[in-house]
Amino acid sequence: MKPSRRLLMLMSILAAFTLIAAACGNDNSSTSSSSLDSSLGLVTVKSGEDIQIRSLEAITGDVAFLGIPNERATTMAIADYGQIKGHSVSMGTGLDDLCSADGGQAAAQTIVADENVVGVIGTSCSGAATAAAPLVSEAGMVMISGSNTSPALTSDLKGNAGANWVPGYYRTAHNDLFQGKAAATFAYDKLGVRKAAAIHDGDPYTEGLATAFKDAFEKLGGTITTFVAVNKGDTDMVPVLTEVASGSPDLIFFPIFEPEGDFIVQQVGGVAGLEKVTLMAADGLLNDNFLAIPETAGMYFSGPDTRYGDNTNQATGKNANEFLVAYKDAYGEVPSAPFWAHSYDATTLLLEAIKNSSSDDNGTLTISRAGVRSYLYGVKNFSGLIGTLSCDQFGDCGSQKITVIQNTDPTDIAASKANVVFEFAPS
Amino acid sequence: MSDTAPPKDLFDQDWRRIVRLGAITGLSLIFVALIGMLVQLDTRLIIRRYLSLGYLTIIWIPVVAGYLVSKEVVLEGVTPNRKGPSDVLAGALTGLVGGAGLSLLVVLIDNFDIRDPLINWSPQLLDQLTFAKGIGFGVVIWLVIGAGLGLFGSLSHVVPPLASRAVNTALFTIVSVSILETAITDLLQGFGLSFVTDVVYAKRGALTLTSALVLGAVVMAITVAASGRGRELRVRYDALDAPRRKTANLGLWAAGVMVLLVLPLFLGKIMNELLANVGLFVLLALGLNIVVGLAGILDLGYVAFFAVGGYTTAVLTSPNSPWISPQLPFVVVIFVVIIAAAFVGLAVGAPVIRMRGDYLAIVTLGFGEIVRLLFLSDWLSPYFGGAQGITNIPPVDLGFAEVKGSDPRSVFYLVLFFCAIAIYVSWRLQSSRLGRAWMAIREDEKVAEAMGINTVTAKLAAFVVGAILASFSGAVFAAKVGSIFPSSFLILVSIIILVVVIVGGMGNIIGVIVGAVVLIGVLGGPKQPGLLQELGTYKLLIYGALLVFMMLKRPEGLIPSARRSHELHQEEFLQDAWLRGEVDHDAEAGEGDAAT
Amino acid sequence: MSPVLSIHDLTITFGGLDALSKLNFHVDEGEIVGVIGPNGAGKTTFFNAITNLVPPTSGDIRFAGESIVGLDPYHVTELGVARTFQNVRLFPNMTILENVMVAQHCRTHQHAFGALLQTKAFRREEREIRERAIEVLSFFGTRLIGYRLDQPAFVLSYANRRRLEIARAMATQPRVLLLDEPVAGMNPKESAELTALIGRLRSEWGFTIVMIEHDMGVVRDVSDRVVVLDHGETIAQGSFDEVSNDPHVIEAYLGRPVEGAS
Amino acid sequence: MTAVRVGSARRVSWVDRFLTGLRIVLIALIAAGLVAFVAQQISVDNPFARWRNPDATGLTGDQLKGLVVTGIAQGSMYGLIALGYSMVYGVLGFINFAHGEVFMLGAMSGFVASNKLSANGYWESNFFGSFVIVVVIAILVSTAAAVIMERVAYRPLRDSPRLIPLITSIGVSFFIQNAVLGLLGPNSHSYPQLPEWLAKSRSILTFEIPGTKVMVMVVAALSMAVLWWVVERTKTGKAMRAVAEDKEIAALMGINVDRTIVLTFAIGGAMAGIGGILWGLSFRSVTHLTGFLPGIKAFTAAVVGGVGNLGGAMAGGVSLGAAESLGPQLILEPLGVSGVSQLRDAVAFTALVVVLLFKPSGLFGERLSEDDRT
Repeated sequence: MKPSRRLLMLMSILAAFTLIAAACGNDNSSTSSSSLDSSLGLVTVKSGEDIQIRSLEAITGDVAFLGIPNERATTMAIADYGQIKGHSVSMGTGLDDLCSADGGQAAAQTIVADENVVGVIGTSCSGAATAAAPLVSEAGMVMISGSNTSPALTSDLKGNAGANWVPGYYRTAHNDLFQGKAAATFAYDKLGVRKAAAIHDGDPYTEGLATAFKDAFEKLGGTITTFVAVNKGDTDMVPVLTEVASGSPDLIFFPIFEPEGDFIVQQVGGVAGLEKVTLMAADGLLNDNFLAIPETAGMYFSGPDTRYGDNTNQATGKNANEFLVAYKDAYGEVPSAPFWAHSYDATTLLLEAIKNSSSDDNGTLTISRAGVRSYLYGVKNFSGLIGTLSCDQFGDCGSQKITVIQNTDPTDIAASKANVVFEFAPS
Repeated sequence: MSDTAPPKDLFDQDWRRIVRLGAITGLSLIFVALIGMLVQLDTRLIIRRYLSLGYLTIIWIPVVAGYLVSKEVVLEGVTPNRKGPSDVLAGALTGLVGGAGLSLLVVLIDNFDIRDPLINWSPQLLDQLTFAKGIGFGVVIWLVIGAGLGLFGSLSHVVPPLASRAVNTALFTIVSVSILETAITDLLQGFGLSFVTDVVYAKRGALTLTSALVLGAVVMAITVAASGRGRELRVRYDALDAPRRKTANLGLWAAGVMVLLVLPLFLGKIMNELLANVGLFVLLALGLNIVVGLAGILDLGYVAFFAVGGYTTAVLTSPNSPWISPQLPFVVVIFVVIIAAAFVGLAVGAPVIRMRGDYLAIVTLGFGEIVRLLFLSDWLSPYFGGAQGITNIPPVDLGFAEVKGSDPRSVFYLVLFFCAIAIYVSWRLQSSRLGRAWMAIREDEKVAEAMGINTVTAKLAAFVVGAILASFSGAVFAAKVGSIFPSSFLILVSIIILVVVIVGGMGNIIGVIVGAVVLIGVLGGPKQPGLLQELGTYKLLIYGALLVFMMLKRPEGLIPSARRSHELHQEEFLQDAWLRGEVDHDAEAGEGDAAT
Repeated sequence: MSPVLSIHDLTITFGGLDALSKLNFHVDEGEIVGVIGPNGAGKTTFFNAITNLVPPTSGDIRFAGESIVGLDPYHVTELGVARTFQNVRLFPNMTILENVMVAQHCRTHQHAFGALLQTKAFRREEREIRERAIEVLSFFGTRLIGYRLDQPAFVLSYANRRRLEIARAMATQPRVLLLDEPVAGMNPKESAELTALIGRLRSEWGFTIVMIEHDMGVVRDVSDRVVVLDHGETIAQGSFDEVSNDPHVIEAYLGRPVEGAS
Repeated sequence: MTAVRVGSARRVSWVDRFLTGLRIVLIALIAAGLVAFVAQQISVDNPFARWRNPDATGLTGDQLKGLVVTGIAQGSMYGLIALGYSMVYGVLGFINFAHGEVFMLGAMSGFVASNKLSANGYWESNFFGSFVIVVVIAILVSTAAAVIMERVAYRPLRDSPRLIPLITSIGVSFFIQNAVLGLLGPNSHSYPQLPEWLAKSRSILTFEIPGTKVMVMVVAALSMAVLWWVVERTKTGKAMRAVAEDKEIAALMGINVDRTIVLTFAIGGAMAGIGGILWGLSFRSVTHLTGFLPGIKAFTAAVVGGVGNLGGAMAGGVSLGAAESLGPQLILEPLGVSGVSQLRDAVAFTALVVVLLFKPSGLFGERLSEDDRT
């Protein structure tokens, strides 16, 4: 069996960083093990052993387009970060959350069975986190997701914990409520729309976002004429669009995925009463394949601010452009979803937390689980690829910056993606 | 056995057969390579540095082809040739033709780029096919490997049966031990024997060549030493008189139950989680076995009852339930679940029960989808939470213990309890008035009705019993996961349970249990990882292929039911008796009859 | 004495063709009636109509004075009419014993709960079902008894399948037994044996028997009365000798080639 | 023989009562929904319109027409697939569950072919020529798939109980679906754009119909006509009908039963291939899952129309398409159900149950051989 080239490359990167770290020779182990908070237990990493963290993403099935870049970003962040106090960090084999509660639980079980694991990066899907986070939390570990957005996992942004909030759960992705509010504000204030319709596809993510949009839009004073769902696998969208048309809205917000999104834009023009309607989608459709469809010209897309550009992650010193080059080199393609940056930042946050809540005793590293948590809850103004991260008491750490872009030209996708027409950041 | 013709001449070959089988082999190899198994499963090692699961998925094909090519259809009146070198040559040639398929693929990938539709037409595949040693090497090596594997496959005709059995058992054991790495490590760790696994698996990372060889040698030795013992045991078992056999059976059962009760204590979380998931599917499969296996009703919407059990539990126990939230204890809820499942079973069953079997299949499939869509719909989301499901389902408080998802061992015991109920129910009903009525309906519905059976009520009863067992599984599932979403109840679940029942053997309780343990345990459920979680997307492909294979080759299932093996034994007896002229001459009358 | 089974003006139409037209028929308690007729005369349809596997287009069927038209087949059996099938239809994957046990379904009452709780009543009834099944099987001598009880029905020889089918019908405890070509496919020795058994079915078990048969020897030996069907109509009836000399009957049989057992 | 029982003296069991009740409830619901819908159309303010759904808005005439057109177009494609189901069911008496995958293979091979043509610019420069090539390729692939399927999976099972081949076909379906997933990947694949002259909407009888849908309906009608001619007027067709009626007697009559059955599969496959192309051209995106739901719907359509009955299959397809596109808006919405489009599949399956409750042999009656009816 030939050794995987990928692994070889990573190993050499790792080795390079080890050398650099050794050359710098900057030992900052100021804490001693006796001063660590052991209330949730301690993890001991003996000399020569690796610090264990795990990745739990949807790497097979419909949502693999989201999970695979997340997992790869975690791998790359670990390599970029280098050693922690003389110990390498190991991610093990990437685990699969199957984008479902049952899959998330089974995988979480594998993680918590290993008492050396400090934290988990993931999950991809909020539904998986609902079942996985309690197990991880109970085991004293932490879980940081780069792409969960459900408000139930953190808070309603008004200081009330979500139904599924557990301590030890964090995320760098935005909270749906922000995106819903951003999209609604844009539609109401910028476009002057007063009547809108929302379409979701029965996925917890799209349903949650559509609901957030609906609530925010109605709060602003607008009317939601129709709130409706398509089914995954539907192709003929005329009936659902007719249902939407019967309320004669000025804008349709459909934060769904491909291929159902394709069918909607292609068929909307043929439905009586929707000839002039404004279309708006969210990050689920913000990909090159969809943007290239001619009918998407003029459409709006809300999503996380993906102008990562020169944003530099303070822990690794890498910026997003460098990351993308390295990604392309390693995997031969560009990431298929934008949450890689969130996962990268999530990983560096975890590694920083480990570094800052551990003590080194002659090569044996002791990590305080409680320390990792309190470090993460205390993160303020951490500079990451996605912008500035600060964690609140419910684990929302994202930059929460939402932008709306307009697709001006389906033949020039890069220009469209840069065409930001609205920015929304929480006050 | 003794009357065979002398072996064929070396070059007296059935060339058409060789080319045909070789071509099929080659196409299968290309297919496996192009669906990406070779590349994607390369990370899962079987023998470290020497064999990965990826390569394993292709090398077995020429072996089987080599075996098949000289396996003749036994025709009456034609004396088969003794096997000899010509058969080995046929095997090698078939393998060669098959291997040529991969050689061709190497050349094609090197010269054409059709990665556009075929996503696995990639440099990695080429690398892997040529072992990164250049195109020429790749072309030649597959001819050699193909011929070698084909030859190996055909050898089993020539070498003594015991040797061939020993080798096969050894290979099977090596692969199984490697696949079961997680399970075995976990188990041995529980017994404090981690050092054994450290040696065998070289600290978790597949068997080493040494350990594989040692294991193979040991297994071969055991096979040879124990040759004939199994049959002897079987014969001794069959020779027992009824009460003694009953005692023996009871002993076996008791031992099995003891193992199941004690084993989880020594297992870690991962294995207990796996066992709990397997248990949920055993429960579902036992329920479907009553409907499909006993009563012969093909219900493709079986998942609906699983969903009903889950949602009833969720609504009645979760504080987050959007509609009513009485937060009843599980012990009370389970009775409501029974009533709800029975009610839904009747409501779904009544309209379909008089339909033809295949119409019933498609209509129940429709019902399964309707149930899922209703739970998912925005219309009923004020009651069932729609896409957001129902979360925060509390653990099961049994008074003396708490069953919760983070403690899979407790879940396993709860599942075991329900499985025991399901087994008891299946077993008792099978040999009751109702069970006999079900079997009669399965065999011939019209005649069953003419023999005084009210088929409508009997079939409804099967529907309801199956529904209740499925709803138990749903209830435990809800409590285990702690949240419930409509996406857990796709048609796929019904189909996978059906595969489990078919592979295990319809109407055969033990078979169904074994089927569930093997399939769900190794391949995994629709959303549950099995021991081979690397299979990921290929899981369903394998389920589909397995279903077709079983239907074509072994419709009675993996484990022949006790009755069948018993009956074979009796047939032998009949034959012998007939030869000795002790039995009447019915057999003759039967043979001449075409109308049967 | 009023007939136990009587049929008035029974007509059955399949896609415009009359399988039975205005058929009248009756059987008295304790009688053995042979029904004969050329192939396609409607004999099996006639049985199917009585057991309600095929709905009559018009006419009436009365069992013990009450109309049974439109009842479900199982209900007809419950009232006391049992049958065998021309092309033996056993439950092949059930054991011989089970085949006979299952036929007592409508005479027994225990439900699922009895089986689950293993109540006394359940166990008693199971025992009775079993004993009765063995009793019925013993009627055929040693052929269906002993080690064979636990064998699946499909291993049986053809003759034994016929016997088992009769045993199964007997187990429903009928008043009227409808036998559809009971000796078809048997050799002369076997059919002679079975003919004797049919006589005993009446004398020992008290069944009234209606029998479709092609084997004239058997018909002659056991029938009190013979009914001849052709084109769905009764063309003659009476004692075997009367009927066999009836010109209509001779015409019906000679008009087309007479076929033996299927 | 399952169907009718004249029941003067028949005991009415609780199951019968339940079914009668169910029939009444279903009819009442459908009637109530329709009445409320008509009331909405007359005026949204009248009490019937507001009865269950106070936010009722009604539909404009154009919207209603749009629903009818899309329903019929969708239904024509169901019909094309249903023909294959219906023919196989008529001849062999089992549901070839994998027929939907044959359809998907047609759509998928059409995608590959059209994309290659488009990459060479031939699609744009000579649309008609490309179209013919694509159709031929799709028909070849799906016909071959159907024939191989018959040979490998179904022929050995011809004499087994009818549920056995049905279960096998479920396995075949999963196998093909996931094989395509492995070969071509999980992403949705897009057909190239249709030329403007074909895609643009046309006004026919005041109906504004998109060009693709005109094409779908025309091609479906043509295929249906050709098929009808083949089955009713040619020797092959006669052989097929004879085999459907009774295999043994057909064989005695000198008909090659095996060949006729293969031919049945081939014709069904060809129809599915045409359906696949139409699907691909009108919706433009195909995935490995494209065949699954349409396949099930098409079988539903075949049952609704009456299995074994070719006209019935087409009519069943169109009725089912119309039911699922109109049903939610015309019946559920006026009854105050929210988010009705999500329940479209539920409506389709309910339609099947309703039809079977009232006419167990489908709207236009089954044509099955004697032993299939029992």
